[in-house]
Amino acid sequence: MTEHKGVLIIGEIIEENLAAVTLELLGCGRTLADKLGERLSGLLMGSDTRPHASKAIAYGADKIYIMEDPLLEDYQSDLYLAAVEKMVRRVMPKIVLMGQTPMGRDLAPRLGFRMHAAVLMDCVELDIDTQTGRLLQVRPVYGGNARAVFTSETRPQMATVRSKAMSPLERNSSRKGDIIEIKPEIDPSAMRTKLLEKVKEEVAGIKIEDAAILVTGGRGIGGPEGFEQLEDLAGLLKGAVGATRPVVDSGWCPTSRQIGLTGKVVAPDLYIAVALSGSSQHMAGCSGAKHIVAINSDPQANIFREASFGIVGDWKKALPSFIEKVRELLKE
Amino acid sequence: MYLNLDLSESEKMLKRTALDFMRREAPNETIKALLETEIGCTDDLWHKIVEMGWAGIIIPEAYQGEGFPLTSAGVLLEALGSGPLPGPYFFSAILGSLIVMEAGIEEQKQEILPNLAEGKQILTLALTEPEYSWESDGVRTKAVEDNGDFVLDGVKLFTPEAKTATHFIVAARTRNNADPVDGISLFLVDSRSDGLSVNRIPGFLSGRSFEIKLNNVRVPGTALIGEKDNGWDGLQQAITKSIPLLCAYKVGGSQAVVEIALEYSRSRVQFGRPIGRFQRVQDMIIEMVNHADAARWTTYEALWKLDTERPAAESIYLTKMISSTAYWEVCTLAHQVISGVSYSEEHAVSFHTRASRYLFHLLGDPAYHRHKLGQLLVPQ
Amino acid sequence: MDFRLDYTEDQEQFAREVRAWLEENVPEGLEPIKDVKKMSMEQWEKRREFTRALGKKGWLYPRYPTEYGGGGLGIDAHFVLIEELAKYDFSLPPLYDMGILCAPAILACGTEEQKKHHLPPMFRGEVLTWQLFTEPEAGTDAANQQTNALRYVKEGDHFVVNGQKIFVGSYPSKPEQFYLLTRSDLDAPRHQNLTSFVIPADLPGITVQPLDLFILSAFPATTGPTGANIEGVKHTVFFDDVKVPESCMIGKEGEGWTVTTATLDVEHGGGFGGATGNWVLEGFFEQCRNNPAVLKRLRENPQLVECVIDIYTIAQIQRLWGLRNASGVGGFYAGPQLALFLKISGTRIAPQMAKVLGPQIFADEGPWNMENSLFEIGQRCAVALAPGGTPESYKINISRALAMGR
Amino acid sequence: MELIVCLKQILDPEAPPDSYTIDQEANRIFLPPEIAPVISTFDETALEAALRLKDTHGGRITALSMGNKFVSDVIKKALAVGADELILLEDVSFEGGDAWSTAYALAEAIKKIGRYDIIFCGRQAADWDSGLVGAGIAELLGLPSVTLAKKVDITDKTVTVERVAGDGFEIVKVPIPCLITVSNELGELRLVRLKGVRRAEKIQPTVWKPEDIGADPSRIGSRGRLTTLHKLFKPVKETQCEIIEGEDVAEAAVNLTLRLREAKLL
Repeated sequence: MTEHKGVLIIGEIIEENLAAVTLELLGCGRTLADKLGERLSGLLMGSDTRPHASKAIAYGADKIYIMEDPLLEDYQSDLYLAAVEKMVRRVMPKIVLMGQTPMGRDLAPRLGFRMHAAVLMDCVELDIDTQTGRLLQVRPVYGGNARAVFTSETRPQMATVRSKAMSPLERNSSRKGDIIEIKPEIDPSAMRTKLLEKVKEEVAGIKIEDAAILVTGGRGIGGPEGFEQLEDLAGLLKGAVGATRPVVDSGWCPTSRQIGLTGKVVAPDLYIAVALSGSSQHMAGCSGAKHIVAINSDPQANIFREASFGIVGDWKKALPSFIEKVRELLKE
Repeated sequence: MYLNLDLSESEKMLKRTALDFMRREAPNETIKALLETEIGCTDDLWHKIVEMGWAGIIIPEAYQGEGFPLTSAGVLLEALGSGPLPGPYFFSAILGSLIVMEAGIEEQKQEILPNLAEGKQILTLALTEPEYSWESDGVRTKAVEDNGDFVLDGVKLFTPEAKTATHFIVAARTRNNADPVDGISLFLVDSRSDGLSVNRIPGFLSGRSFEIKLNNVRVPGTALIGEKDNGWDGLQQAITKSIPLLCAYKVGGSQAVVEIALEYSRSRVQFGRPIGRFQRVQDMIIEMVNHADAARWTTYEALWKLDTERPAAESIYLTKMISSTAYWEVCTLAHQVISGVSYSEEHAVSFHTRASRYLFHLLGDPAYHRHKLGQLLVPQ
Repeated sequence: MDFRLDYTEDQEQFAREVRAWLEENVPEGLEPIKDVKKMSMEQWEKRREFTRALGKKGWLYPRYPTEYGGGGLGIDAHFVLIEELAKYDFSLPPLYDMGILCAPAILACGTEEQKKHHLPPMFRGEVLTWQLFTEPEAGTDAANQQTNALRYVKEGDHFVVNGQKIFVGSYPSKPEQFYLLTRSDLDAPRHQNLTSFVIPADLPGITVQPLDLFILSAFPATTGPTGANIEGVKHTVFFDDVKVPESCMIGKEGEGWTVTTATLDVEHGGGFGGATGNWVLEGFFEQCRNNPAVLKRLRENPQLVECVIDIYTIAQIQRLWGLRNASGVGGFYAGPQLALFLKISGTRIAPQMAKVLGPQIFADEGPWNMENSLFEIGQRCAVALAPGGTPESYKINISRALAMGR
Repeated sequence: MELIVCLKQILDPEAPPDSYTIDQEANRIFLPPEIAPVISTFDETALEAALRLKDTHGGRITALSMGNKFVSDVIKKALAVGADELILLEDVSFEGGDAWSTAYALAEAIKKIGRYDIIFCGRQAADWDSGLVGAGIAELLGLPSVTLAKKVDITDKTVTVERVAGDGFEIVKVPIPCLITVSNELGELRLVRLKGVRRAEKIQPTVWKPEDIGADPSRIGSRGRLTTLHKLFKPVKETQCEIIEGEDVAEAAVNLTLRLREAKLL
């Protein structure tokens, strides 16, 4: 059996451009490939993928395979599974990486079982074990209360990676790499599920996954009215407003704002946590933030163990003067 | 060993779902809002309680109830007490059902009990009068027969949850003679009847207790529950059986307050250390724990005796005495441990303090039951 | 839920076996004695003989592993043994044998070899153990082993121990071994400078002297026969350059506190004392129901009825918590909670009982004493609060178990 | 309608972080005994999805769970809320497996059950948070699948699913028989009513051993693993939180703003 070699990234094109997590995968893939002394390649599917392929090369890929077919424009389990399986059997990579995205959550498990190859989901760290050359895959478990280090017994070693857990390379347009078009030979009859419609939930302002600054409120806010102040602060800082699960369950905020194990994962530069205790389920969604600032009346709240800065006190007294001072500073 | 004081599988399932219900349907914010009303329970919340099957928990299946033993009802009441969930639940689903079951005749059971199980009727007992007494000689309200009907006149005081109840069970005197027990009848009076005036007794700690004035209130003959002139025994049977369930509610309340104090002893830092490290604070919390545990186990034994048809009077007087005192003292001590913030209306301890005072005298205060216990221990 | 204490079929069967065995094996002339002060040396020797017989049968420490000579029995059998032995005023383990404290420490922290060496003789009743914890300076704060504390210095393969322990043991006769807590260097941080030993009682350099305390003998709190600790004369023990072989050390050097806490939880665990009721209190209610003089007083003075109700309330709570602990549903704090409650209630019940029954209760002999000095014994418990740990030490354990401030 | 719902009994994820302890040698995580286990919250949501279909279209629900040391009143909640049957795969040889051993065992059990229109799973187990077993069963049984469902309807032979995706949702059609994994957005599992408590008392679970489902011993439990767990540890938080003080809370907030500006975060 020929030997598995190289690292293969399954890329995603969202709203006509390369998904942020795909760039992050390329960054991480590049490091792993270099440690193995092997090549980094990527796969892009859909229509009009060529411009994205060259961008992927600028972000570190040695080679990009593209599969063009209108049927691949939107993600469909069976067709994507068939296409990716064909590519993986052809390229025989040592490592396959995907984003922990709605596509990744659906495709990676099927691929793993289809190829009887282990997949580790939602990894936050990847490294090569220098003695064995095997991929060390670190992922959070028990709602973030613990972390586990795994290796796979099978080849290829597959993983989905949590967005914002890795960092992309600097864009380098002078990088060289080849783009290879592959005929997808789609068999439409394989398609057992049919996408009828895609419904967008209008979200005012910046999406919480993309915001550099987030202002998140917890149960302590006490009601929907309290969130108006958070909106003011977020507006000032050109950020977005997030919520914990109890807040969403009580109907004070839409589900699209929910951050945590069962909500979205964010890793902003600044995360302002207001009147939330910082349960491990919530931290599973925001522990990637570069800096956390906590405002809570309970000095023992878990959030203070995660924050770099904090005030102990009632948020109703703290927020108004905080907003005023921020407005003042931004004027300068 | 027969001895096994663990909950059964079903009781554990019932406890867990009741606590889930409290988290979902009656968190602190909801309880705070309910305490500000005269009704203590919204229609929506009452329908959810009925949907759970709880309104008919002890009503036999023959009357569309769920037919659970009193101990299971105790597990439920304990969970509701952890809120504490205000409103008519205990007074209608427990005391009301028991009065109909103990005093009512078969037709009345077939008519009223299904209504209670389906939540269509909500009852409350109007027994005590201005000269506050739980004894038969305290019943002065009169009921005069008038060609097939009865006309009621008198004043009932400290009737709980009268605004939410659809019907009052009124104890009235249909005959005067030497033995005060003889001549008392029970009437099911529609709360919208003419001649009734219902006013809430004002006061932060009065809870939702009411004065009911009956002025020439005419009710049909069929409103008479059970036999004329000897409704007192059935009423006492019902009260005795419902007391440990009221105590279970107080046990749930006491335990909730203990847990709030314990949590506070860990998070509140003074003099550089969590206050739970100071022995004076520890002593108070130990006393709270002892109160709650004394109330819990006297209540469970009383319920067990009732469910296994063992003589239970001694246990019932004991647990009412201990539980009413426990709930009162646990709240008082909690205010000492927490002080300041616990006095705000939003703080859960204040919900329990109000409930512990509002329910203190209900079905007999500790001194009343202490006296009855004394009569058992030292035969006169 | 089931509050019944009556025997199941299996327990009934085991009880028959125990009663039959007792008929043959209780030494001739052994009398049930409720008042430990009236224990003659001859009665004491008969009880020692009876202890060895029980030990051989594995019934002295019924729930400990058979591998080391324990009975390997469950709580059901243990309960039957307690009930049947109570008819001879005999408790398990007997005669303030602190094996009940030393054994769990050895099981938890001893080496396999130490377990095989120490446990079988203890479980067979051949060896009685005294616990040497309290020192003139270290009372409730058992970790605060100060100045004339028992100190040891390591010399080669053995230790040399000096210092004094007080309030030790109970019976006039000396035990075969001591279980002691000693301190290494004086200034190491608290809890890290202690080491535990189990040593033969007759090592050269050890002297034991009785302490004459006015409570010559105290009655087990209000727990009646099910209380494990019948008190007697207390002692003080002096150590002068006593050579202790390294093999006597339980656990590693400096780990004395972990070994001790394994013990304190048992001693302060309170077990399920009081679960089976309490014959001092039953005697009291008997008097209230049937003694005409007492009845007359109760009818004339309602205040005395209040005393009866107070005693009744305390007795019920004590009984119910005992059942709760026996049924294992009480949580970690339940043991020390009950132990504390038993102690404190003694002080509350004593004056109430005195008001109702009158001064005869203090007479322990002659025509005046009531129900062969039953109540005189009851009064002693109110005074002897310290044995088995002061109330304050129990509060510390309860607070720790409930994680107050943690 | 023949519905199967896969459930897993796990340590309570809502337990306070400090109550978790990890045994480094055995790579196992523990909670104190008095904290009872729970059914994984996502599996409860899958059960709710099945119950809603049964409410509207009628049919039978079989709850299926693999595990050990089942706590009866925890796992029998499935019966109490309306499942018609509860099948437990309980045997020491099932222990120590990963998603591959679990998916294989559940797939073999489903084959033995025989009749199914829709198999429901949670989007992931709330303890190991992988979300592999649902897709695994679908692959092993050759079934189409839709993941992250937040609404499920059926019209004659096809199922219409609203699936969580990016900032909105997709409407997907899939024929039966199929497998659907359900996300928390679908809503909380209904509460157990008293009638349900009675029902759970009456129905006893069926327990199957590996041989009952003809499972190949080399593919279940630890022998069936494709992944190796090397290390389990609590993430250590190095951050030292700098508490900003002030005369009162308002002033502390102002000082905080200045401190953030100084740290170039504002």
